[in-house]
Amino acid sequence: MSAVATPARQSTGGISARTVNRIVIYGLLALFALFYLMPLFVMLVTSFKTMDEIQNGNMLALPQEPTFAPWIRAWSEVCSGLTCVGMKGYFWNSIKMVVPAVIISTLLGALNGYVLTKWRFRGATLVFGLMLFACFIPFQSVLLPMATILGSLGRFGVKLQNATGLTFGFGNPTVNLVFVHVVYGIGFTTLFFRNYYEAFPNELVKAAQIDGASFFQIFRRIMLPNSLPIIVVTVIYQFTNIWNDFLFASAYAGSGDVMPMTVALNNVVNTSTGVVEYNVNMAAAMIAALPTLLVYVLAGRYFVRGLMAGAVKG
Amino acid sequence: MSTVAETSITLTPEHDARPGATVRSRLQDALPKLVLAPSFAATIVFVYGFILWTIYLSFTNSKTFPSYAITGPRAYQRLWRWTFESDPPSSWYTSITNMGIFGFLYISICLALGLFLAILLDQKIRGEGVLRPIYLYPMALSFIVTGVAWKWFLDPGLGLEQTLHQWGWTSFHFDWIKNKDFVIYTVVIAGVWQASGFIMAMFLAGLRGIDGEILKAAQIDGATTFQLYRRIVIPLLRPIFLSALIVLAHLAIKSYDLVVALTSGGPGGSAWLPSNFMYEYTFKRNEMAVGSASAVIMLMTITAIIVPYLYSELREKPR
Amino acid sequence: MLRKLLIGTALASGVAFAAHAEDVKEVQMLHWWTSGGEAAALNVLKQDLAKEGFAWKDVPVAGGGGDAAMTALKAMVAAGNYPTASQMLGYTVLDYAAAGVMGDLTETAIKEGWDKSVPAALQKFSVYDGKWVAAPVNVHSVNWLWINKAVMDKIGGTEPKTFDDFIALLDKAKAAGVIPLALGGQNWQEATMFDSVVLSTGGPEFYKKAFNDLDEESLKSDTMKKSFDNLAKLVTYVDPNFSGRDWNLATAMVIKGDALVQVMGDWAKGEFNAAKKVPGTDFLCYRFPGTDGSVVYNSDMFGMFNVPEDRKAAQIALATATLSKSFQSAFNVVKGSVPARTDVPDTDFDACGKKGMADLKAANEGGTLFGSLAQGYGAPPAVANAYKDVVSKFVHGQIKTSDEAVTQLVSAIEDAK
Amino acid sequence: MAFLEIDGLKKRFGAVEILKGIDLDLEKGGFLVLVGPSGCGKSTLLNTIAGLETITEGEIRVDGRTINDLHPSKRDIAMVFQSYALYPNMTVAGNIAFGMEMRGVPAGERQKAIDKVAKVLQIGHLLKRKPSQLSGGQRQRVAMGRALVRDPKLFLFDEPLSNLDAKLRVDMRIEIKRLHATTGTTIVYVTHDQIEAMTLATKIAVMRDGEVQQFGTPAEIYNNPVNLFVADFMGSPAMNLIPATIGSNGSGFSVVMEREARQPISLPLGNAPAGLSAFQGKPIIFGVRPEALTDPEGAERNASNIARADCHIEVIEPAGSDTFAVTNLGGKAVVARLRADAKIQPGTVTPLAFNLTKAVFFDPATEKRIV
Repeated sequence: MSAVATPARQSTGGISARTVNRIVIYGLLALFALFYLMPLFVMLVTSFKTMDEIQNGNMLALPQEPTFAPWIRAWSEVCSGLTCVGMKGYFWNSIKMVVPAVIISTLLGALNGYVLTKWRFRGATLVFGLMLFACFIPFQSVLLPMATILGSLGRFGVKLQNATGLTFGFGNPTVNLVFVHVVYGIGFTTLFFRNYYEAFPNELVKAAQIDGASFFQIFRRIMLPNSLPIIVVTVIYQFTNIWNDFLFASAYAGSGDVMPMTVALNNVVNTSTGVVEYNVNMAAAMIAALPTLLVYVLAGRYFVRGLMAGAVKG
Repeated sequence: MSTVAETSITLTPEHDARPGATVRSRLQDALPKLVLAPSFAATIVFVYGFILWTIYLSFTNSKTFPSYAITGPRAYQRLWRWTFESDPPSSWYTSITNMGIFGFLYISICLALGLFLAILLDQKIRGEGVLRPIYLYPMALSFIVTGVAWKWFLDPGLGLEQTLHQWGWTSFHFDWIKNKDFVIYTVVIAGVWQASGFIMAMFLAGLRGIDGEILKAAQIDGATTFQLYRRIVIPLLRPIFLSALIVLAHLAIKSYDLVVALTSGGPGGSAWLPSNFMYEYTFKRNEMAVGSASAVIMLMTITAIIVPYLYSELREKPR
Repeated sequence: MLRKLLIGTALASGVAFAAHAEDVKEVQMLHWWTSGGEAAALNVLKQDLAKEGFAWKDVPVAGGGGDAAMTALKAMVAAGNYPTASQMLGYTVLDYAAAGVMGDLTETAIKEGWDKSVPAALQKFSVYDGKWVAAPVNVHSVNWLWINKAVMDKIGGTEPKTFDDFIALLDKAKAAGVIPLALGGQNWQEATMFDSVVLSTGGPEFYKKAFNDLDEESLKSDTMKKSFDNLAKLVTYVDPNFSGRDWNLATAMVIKGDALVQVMGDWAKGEFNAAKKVPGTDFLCYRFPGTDGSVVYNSDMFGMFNVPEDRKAAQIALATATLSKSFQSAFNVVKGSVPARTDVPDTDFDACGKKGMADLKAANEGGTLFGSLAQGYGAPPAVANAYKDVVSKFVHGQIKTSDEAVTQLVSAIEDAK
Repeated sequence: MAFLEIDGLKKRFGAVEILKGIDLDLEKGGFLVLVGPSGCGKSTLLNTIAGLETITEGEIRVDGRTINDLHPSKRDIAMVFQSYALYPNMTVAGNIAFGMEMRGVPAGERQKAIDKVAKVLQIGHLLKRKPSQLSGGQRQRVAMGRALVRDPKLFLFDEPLSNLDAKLRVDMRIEIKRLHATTGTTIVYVTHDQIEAMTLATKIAVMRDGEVQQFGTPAEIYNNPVNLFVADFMGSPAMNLIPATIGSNGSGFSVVMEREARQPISLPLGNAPAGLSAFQGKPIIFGVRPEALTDPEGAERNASNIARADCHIEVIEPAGSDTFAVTNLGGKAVVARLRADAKIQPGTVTPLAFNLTKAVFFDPATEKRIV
């Protein structure tokens, strides 16, 4: 722990200097907390206001007659396109896509990091460098070629279906999204795990080898159980990124039955015409953001710990 | 000790080299590479393959759809010409100058603010557990979620300016979002709001990882708090600066929805970033060749910045 | 968990395919009509189809006036998963038709008599290479003024007939302390207003030559310069916060009486309708001064894709229902636009709608029906967006004089052609 | 036939040769210590025996069986690591049993084996703890327990004591020695600490730059170093290596050492090695261990060849059991080991006794010993 001694500890001025110091520090921290909270605050108060109050009142004012109606509407009535079932219907769509994508990309990242640090081979660094640089590709420029490939996979799925009666997920929009997010997520997950495993003692792997553990046994019994901090970081990172993705989701899974939360929210919020129900929009936005918010708030403490454990090094 | 020898556990008899063992051991040797192969292959195809595809398209006459007849570097010639059209500014000129302003401010403010908050939060603060998620949560939200709130806040008729006017400070003016010369700074504000907490967490982790004895030694040497941070702590955080730089650079380059959600492109397109340019030309204006060329230039710029860093970082730790 | 999910989705899709053995009684529809009034209007079509036994698979992608939807469409087409139909605008239909991904509705069109009832100007976009590839849903007209009647009465204004009248009216409003002109400072809104200004300043012939034929002489003429000067005059009447404002917020300013007038397409009427305002008593609809007799239009179309045989029946049903007189009437009453065929009775329409229909008919017959450049019906998207760039930069001051604006317009359009 | 045989072992990483042809053998029940400065290849050599690193050339045989290409787990070895390498996520019992678990040993048998080892190493009360809850010494014991439970043909130790404090290190050294004595297992042990090497080994291999400099019993290595490096490396305080020349005094040779501001010392050599004759009048390195350079009263009584010379004492280091005196010969600080109660003051001139029976001579050019 660094815990740099507060200036007061060395100052000879005694209590008053220390107190002033603390007040300044807490004041600054509180000020920034306000800055960070502001948009959330606006969204929250707005979501509890009536439309009248929104149009005539102050953005920052607390609701005079708080109402839950916007939340109820957003949850169960609001329309995305012609389907008016509220946001609740899209939760499961998102979960169905996010959970496998996060699990697979994290697992692959862990395996890759394990190979790249504990089973180094000639060119391993180059392989890692190439995978890392891949994180920087702008997604807009892969949208179309990826669609082409997904399309061919889909047609392959139809052939499979004709032959075997099952598509094995080829051509399924949710599976497609999982695939895309895994492909463009492994760069980051590999980076996280590689940096973490870089500091992981080699001798443990050697000892396990002598103990007769196989490649996968070492991974499952030795590496994974000792990777909790970095798993937390990776899962949080992947979960938020994938949950919040709009570009791929709208392009590959735009139809109502598979549409993830963000696309639905966009359809609710981004109406090109018509009366804008800001309170409902805000409530819908809050609902869509709830899982990621929850993840950050609940796992925030482990997040910093995980970062400490190696994710931020080089 | 002989007691242990007596128990002499009978192990499964795997000592002898059975026929086929060499094949198996060869498979064992190849296993790590086999495990890595799918990820690597996917990266090669879906990233580098697509980059090649984009480069190819930038030399064609692709409009709405890809066309595969090479027609020369016309797209680059246009971009090159636009690079120097500053008055009135071409969209490309606006995009790249904005990238310069935004990239510089966004990265430097995030780093400075992140470090500053991390240092404050590291002073044995009561309520750290409450403050940390408050600083961190913006990273969890997409701008589809927060865009409207930000638009409101920055709008002089609805947001901060109006609020302060209502509270009696009528001379206050904050209309950057309406001003073609200042709108990019509002993008910086929102961008900093989103990412600085995350950077704070990275620095906080770094601070917590510093060996306390070094600090004690420095204090005994008579360093003031300021000197302590400037001369000891901050230099020790160097690897974190570099990681944070990578994270921020990648976020800055991908900042597309930020501009759209906040400003819809800004007055007269004055808030565009290169990613907006690329999207507009590829998908909206049906000038896929120009869009591809701009993507290639973006990638080349990233390469010029990131590759030297990757090279030095990955070379420093040979084994 | 994961395995279950994967198998689950695989099974689900398997089951879906199994049902596709014969004709698929389903239409897949990509659109960006997600807001209340539009969605309600589209729902009419959904129900019409449901009566005939066709299911409606909704693919709504809102945002950017169809930008996000068009991106999704491009991805779908690249993947080879054509939707049954997609909402599309003007030249985009032709682009997709040229790429060979559109279907052929000619048989239905002839049977239903579309070629006679749909205005020729619209057929330019719905027919490619002699084949019907799209079903027009409506005709919007952009050269309208939307005026708050209470404010108009208060300042004692009358319908402006010329551009100078309009300026005088705006001055009156300014003197009375209301915001004269409600404008949303987004490039398409500014350019949409400029469409009307050019038509008003240069007349129908000039508009056609400059903005539909892209005639360079006209584009760099003094008339065009004067048009920019007129635009500059109008911009002096907007409030300082106009930049970046959504169009419906500008409309709301007129509805609430904060502003006198908005220059906007007839989709603005949907906002007045939604606010329960009545034309003639609460608000007034006039043609943009000096443009009466001409109609600058845009039109929403349902582009029909080359779907597999087993989906063609559903597609034909969709197209037929779209252009049926009953749907055309019901839909456009809600949407604020006018029917895409000229033989629909105007009984259900309000005063503004009736005028719009009459104007369209007259303009169609008189050859004064022009595509809106701002709305993508005057020229392909590359040109249209270059045009919007120039207008917007002029409004926001990156381009400082009308001389410079004309030069920029010519070179930008030349560049984009 | 020896139990462990290493023939012509080479290891290359790309163009760099880490091990340059190692030949070693060890009898059953022997204790081989690989010693050398860091980077000499001793750990690599151990890793190749363990199978943790492949070899480029050569052969390793254990009990007559070539194990070159066997997986580490099939070589019937156990290894104790410098960092102990205890699996942090498992209990002590889990750590000890992991290898058996991997081999599919039934749970009941595993428990029996754990109990036995725990009893021997007195770690029974720790079995349920995690490694993070153990002290350094306890971890060391657990690491040994993990190795012992396998009852391997060959034990490998990779600097097992270097992470312990000085006192614990001595205790554990004795423990290992006792373990070796009671079980009679064959051990290969890597260390950079020459005291460990001397105290534990039955055979020592001194390594440098990927080559074995000398291979022999501790006594051989100590008394008859083959070259300057071995002489310098083994022993603490290190052997005095003094630049000198060989003179002749009619009846035999003498060794002449320059001194600052004084007459050179000339010591007559009674039983000079034969090779020395070629060096007459030429410079050599004269090697004498501190314990062979004492105060005349403390000198070995029955040594056949003792020479005296007056030396100027610069520094005195009383170390309790001995007193070390530093003088300057041939331009180098030379350490003499005196009795604890020797009455010598720094700055004085005192006669010192050189036990020339134990002296060795090196050729400065080849650094090899002159025999």
